[in-house]
Amino acid sequence: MKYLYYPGCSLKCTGRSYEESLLAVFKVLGIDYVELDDWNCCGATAYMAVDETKAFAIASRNLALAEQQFKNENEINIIAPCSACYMVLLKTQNFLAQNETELKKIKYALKESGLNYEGKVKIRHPLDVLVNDFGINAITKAVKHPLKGIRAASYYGCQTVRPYATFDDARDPSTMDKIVKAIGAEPVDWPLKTRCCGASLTGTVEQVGLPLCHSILYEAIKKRADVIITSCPLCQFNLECYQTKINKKYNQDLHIGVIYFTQLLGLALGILPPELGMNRLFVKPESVYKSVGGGAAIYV
Amino acid sequence: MFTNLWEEGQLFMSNTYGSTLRIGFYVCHCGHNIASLVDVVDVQKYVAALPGVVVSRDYKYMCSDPGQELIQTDIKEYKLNRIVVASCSPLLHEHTFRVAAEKAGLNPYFFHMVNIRENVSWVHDDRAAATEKAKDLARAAIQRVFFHKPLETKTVPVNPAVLIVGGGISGIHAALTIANAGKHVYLVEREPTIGGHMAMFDKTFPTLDCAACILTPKMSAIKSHPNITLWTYSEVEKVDGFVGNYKVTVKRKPRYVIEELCVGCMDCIEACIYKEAKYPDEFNLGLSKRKPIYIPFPQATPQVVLFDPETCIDFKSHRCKKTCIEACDRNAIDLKQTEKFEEIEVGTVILSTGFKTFDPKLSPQYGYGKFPNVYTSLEIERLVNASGPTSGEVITRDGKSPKSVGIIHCVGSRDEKTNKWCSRVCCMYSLKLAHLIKEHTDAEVYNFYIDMRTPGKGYEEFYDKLMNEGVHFIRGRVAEVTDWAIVPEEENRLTIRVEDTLIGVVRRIPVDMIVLSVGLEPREDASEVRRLFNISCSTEGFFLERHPKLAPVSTFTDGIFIAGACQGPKDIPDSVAQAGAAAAEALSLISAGNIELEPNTAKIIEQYCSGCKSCVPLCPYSAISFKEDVKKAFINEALCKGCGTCVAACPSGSIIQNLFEDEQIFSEIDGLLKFAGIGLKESDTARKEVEHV
Amino acid sequence: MDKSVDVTTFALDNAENGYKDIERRLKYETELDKDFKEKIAEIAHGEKLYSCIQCGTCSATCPVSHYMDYTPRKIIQMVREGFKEDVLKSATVWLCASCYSCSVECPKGIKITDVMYALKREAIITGHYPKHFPTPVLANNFFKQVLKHGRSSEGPLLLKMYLKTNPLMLFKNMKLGFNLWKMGRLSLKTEKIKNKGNLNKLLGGIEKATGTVRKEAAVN
Amino acid sequence: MSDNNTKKWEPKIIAFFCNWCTYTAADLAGVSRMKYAPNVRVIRIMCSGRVDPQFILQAFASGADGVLIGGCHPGDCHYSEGNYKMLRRFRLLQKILKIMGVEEDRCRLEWISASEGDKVKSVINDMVERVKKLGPLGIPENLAKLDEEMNVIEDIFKREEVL
Repeated sequence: MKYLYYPGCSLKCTGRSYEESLLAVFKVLGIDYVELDDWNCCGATAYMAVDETKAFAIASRNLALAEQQFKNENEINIIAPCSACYMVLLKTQNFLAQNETELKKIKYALKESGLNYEGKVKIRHPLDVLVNDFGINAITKAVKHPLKGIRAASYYGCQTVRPYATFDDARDPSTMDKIVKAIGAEPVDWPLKTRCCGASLTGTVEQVGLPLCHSILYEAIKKRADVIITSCPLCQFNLECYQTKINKKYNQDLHIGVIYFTQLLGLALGILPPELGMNRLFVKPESVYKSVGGGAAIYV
Repeated sequence: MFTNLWEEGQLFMSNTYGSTLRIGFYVCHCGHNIASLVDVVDVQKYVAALPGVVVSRDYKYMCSDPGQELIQTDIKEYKLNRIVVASCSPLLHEHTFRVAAEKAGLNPYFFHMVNIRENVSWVHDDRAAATEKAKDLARAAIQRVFFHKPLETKTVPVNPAVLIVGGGISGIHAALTIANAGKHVYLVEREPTIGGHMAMFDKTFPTLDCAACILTPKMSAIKSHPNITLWTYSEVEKVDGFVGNYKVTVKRKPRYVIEELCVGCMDCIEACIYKEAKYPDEFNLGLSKRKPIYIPFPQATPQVVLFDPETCIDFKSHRCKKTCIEACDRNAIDLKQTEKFEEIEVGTVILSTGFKTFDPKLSPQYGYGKFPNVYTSLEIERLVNASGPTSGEVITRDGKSPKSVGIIHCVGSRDEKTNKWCSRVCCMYSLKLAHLIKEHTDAEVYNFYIDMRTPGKGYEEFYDKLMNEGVHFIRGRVAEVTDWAIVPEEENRLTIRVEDTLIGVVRRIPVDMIVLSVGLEPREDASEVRRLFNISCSTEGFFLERHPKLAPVSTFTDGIFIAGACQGPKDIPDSVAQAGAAAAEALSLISAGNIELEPNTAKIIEQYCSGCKSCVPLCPYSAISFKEDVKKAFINEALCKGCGTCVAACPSGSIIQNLFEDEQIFSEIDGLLKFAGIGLKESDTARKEVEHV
Repeated sequence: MDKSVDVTTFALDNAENGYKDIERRLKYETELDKDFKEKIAEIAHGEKLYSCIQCGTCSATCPVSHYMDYTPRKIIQMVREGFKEDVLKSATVWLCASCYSCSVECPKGIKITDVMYALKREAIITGHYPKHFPTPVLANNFFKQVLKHGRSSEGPLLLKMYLKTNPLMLFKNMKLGFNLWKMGRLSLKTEKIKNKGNLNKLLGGIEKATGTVRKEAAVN
Repeated sequence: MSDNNTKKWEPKIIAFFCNWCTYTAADLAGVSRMKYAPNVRVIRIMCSGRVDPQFILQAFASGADGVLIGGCHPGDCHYSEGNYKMLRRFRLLQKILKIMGVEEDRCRLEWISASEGDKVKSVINDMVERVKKLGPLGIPENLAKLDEEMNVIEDIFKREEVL
């Protein structure tokens, strides 16, 4: 099966290393994909705040583009790695399925731009694809450097599992832990897997956002995690890039690597850190590099 | 082809039994219930113009005494021979009007009822369309009654024995009421002992009298009552028959102990080769252990031990020394016992199968099953009970006395994702548990409630008492129970996160023990039990009563009554009251001695029967037999329950169902769509005039 | 004048003064907008807000409710009772991080996050939104950017937001921004889609569609 | 007189509801004051098993635009299995109706238990909506036309015989 890949704006900018690591992992595992032609922004959470119908319209353009690009397929699997994109596309699809009058309007608008939407698209998260399509056993087999002794705290953030718990539990998700176990690392049992990192508030209203990030970092370190792995570009940004600021604010010395789950997986698959975009990190996950040994160890 | 029989003019005459058709039509306002949406006067005028109609009236309340008298006077004065009443559902008042007609000397089955309330005025909002529909329905009825025939009501004797299913407080109370009235009761209980949930409770609200003290005397009264046959560890397998005459098969599961011989000395338990009890004790909800041979609790009734074949060594390997058998000097142990089936005949049945508590694992935010110190309310009932696993000492699973306890109300209740309903008893039992925990420990007790519901005698006063005892009341639904500690006081404890909605502030409250006040649910197999007894369940799965206000313990199946929490969540006083009501309903049937049955049975017109046997296998009651000598089918009227399936299937049209004859239904169909009475073509013109007035 | 718009300054004022402003709390029925709830209930599943039992699960599960001037529970009740201005001026809706916890946990199935979006839109339309509070400014700029280019570009977006709300913050975050740029994680280049005309047609179409539908409704 | 022409056509649907489940559910819908389309006329029978296919054909022949049959859910029949018997007949009838040119949506069998008042509402509304889309069935009118044609033919035959 060939997947369509919808990167979204973040994966081309602040979340570049998410894209780099994801595609590197796909390449090694032989997962076939092609990028969606001329995709546009999903609208994210901010767009919804301004104009709902337009937000759904621009999001559905991507779904329609997918149907155009894969017009001979009956079921199109489109991978949306960014949590916000994933959630917004799902939300759009749900909205259109439940709302006939709005569907008519949007279909009309799509027609104006020469597109059509029939509802053949299935929106998939890379976690879902890796664990449920590719399979945990296959991942285990592909591992070259088991990450022995590494305690990884899975952090899903909000929108991967909320409000649509499509492939995992909304309150206590476990898909990432399955990957952690498959690559020989140890999943950390901790209560903040889906606790909000503050999202855009961390950048905009610091007095609200920073405490949220702080509690997540603090708790992960308290639960003896070596690294936090995440599936959301904004979570990764908030948790990693604000560490200095948080330490200053709380007069603490929190120091923990926050990487994409695809980066951790990639290391176990034998991919070198720069190929996974890990040269872009501010906080190097030293213990992980050490555990991988070999080529990666030089990046410590 | 359907050349309707009634097109043959003769039938018309024969159907009116020698006299001209004289119909009386009555349309009810039902106060404003009907009149507000249906133009009843218009309907009355419209029907008045229909042929055959002699009297047409509208009246405020047809079901009232004056309303019924109106019909009766008209029957006498105008020599009416058909009555049609357009009012509420026939399920409500068909009987009332039939009796009224009968009193005036008319055969009650010359009456027909039109439902213009539940089927029209209550469900529509367009007055013109509703009036139009009411006219159609009335016209169909006028046309239908042409073909009504006088019928005899069958009466059958009522067997005075009563079956009661479920031996909780409701079943116990109903059984004693009926037995004390001198009638025989079969009390069937699934568990090895009667007592139900109430036997597990420590104290009862709001009086705080001990549950065992008030329940156990009733339990032993059951055991010793000469009019009660008590079958515990038994289940109803099969139910046949109908009101007054039910045939019931009861399965008696093997206890591996001969009940008549066992005296409950428990020497066998002592002698079991397991010196230590090591299997979870069901009665204590797994909070303590029992042996493979056990008695559920000290006051269990009957006082008979039983084996758990799942854990007994002898059942697994046949290699046990069988020290239990040696210990029993009455030779009561029989490991070869098998299940037995008893067949009984009863006239009425009372179902009091009770409830089950909500499984809090379905609300994972409260951490039940994840954090050992999160308990259900039922577990706490056992924990505070003097005869419970800790002899009444309130200690957490790690053996500590809690410094603070949180009681979370509405667990599983008032929630779209789990149970939508309010379980009615949780507020009160949470208050009771708060009091008992305070009594047993010196912990701070927090109650987290959405709304405090204390409607009952002495209930609000009990709430007041608790507030004065220093229990914290926080209005807010707990969002989560977490082991995430932010401040040092929260370390190694459970923290409750809740909005104190009365203050408008989110609070984090660390506690050592959490009590989940789980709601009440229908039993898992309520649906199977319902099918067994041919009754209905309401949406949420509790047994459905015939009428929520006026027939709260009756069901749609005559002779089957319901009592207690199987009908909906209720506390002990309400359960007992309902059990009394159900017993009275059963006794009233028994006391009447006979019961009237609807004469809607089917019969075969022998001369038309072609002997094809299509009908024979269709009958679920084996009421149809085939007479080989004449090659005709024959219906045993006593067995027929009047579903009409055979009638619809008969290819030669030789089966008739009383009250639902083909021509009656055909004329109703035609009447709904157009007026097409026989030999009454002038009617069409009459109708048009009225319509265009 | 309008103290409730900026939680931060509001809190600071009080801290400095050591007391809270004395405010009139009485509400007259004439001050309320009784149709407000219907407006908000128009969103998908919006009617569910009528079922709110004020249990406070939303507030308790919300990661930021303790910074809000009104907890989400209060907002729902205020919407139902027509406290239109108070709701639209509140900082609460702009502090919502769209984490969807409340929507998942609500026992009555109220889509609280979506209600918050509806309130954000209402606040922007009516002009009640706090003008110098960063989130609405960010949302508005984001909207314009996507409308214009089809994609969002984080660099220029943040730059604009800081300039419009709090230039001091821009200064404070300069170092972080520089480091990000160095690592290749931030660019000041504006991302664009290739077929801008296609997007324009779509947006034109949706304007036409909503317009025609509105007309139809008026006729009916 | 001209009223009938200007009046919008409304479908008429005949419903057969079993006494124990669907009729009770309809009562519940009433007691709960659920509002639904006024196009359905209910005939109460004891069991859906009593519904003779002739009833349905007769309803269409007399001018019904749709026929709805309501029975207990499978396994819940008050008379054990009358609803299964109905289902069997219904399947057969559907084939016949199809041959006769009566659209599938015009004849519908639904299982509605005594507690499903809301289902009565949704089924009726949905069915009215579908039948509205199909338009009038108009069998009586067609039959009348057919009758006229037959009369003409018969007349011709008669005349020829005379000749």
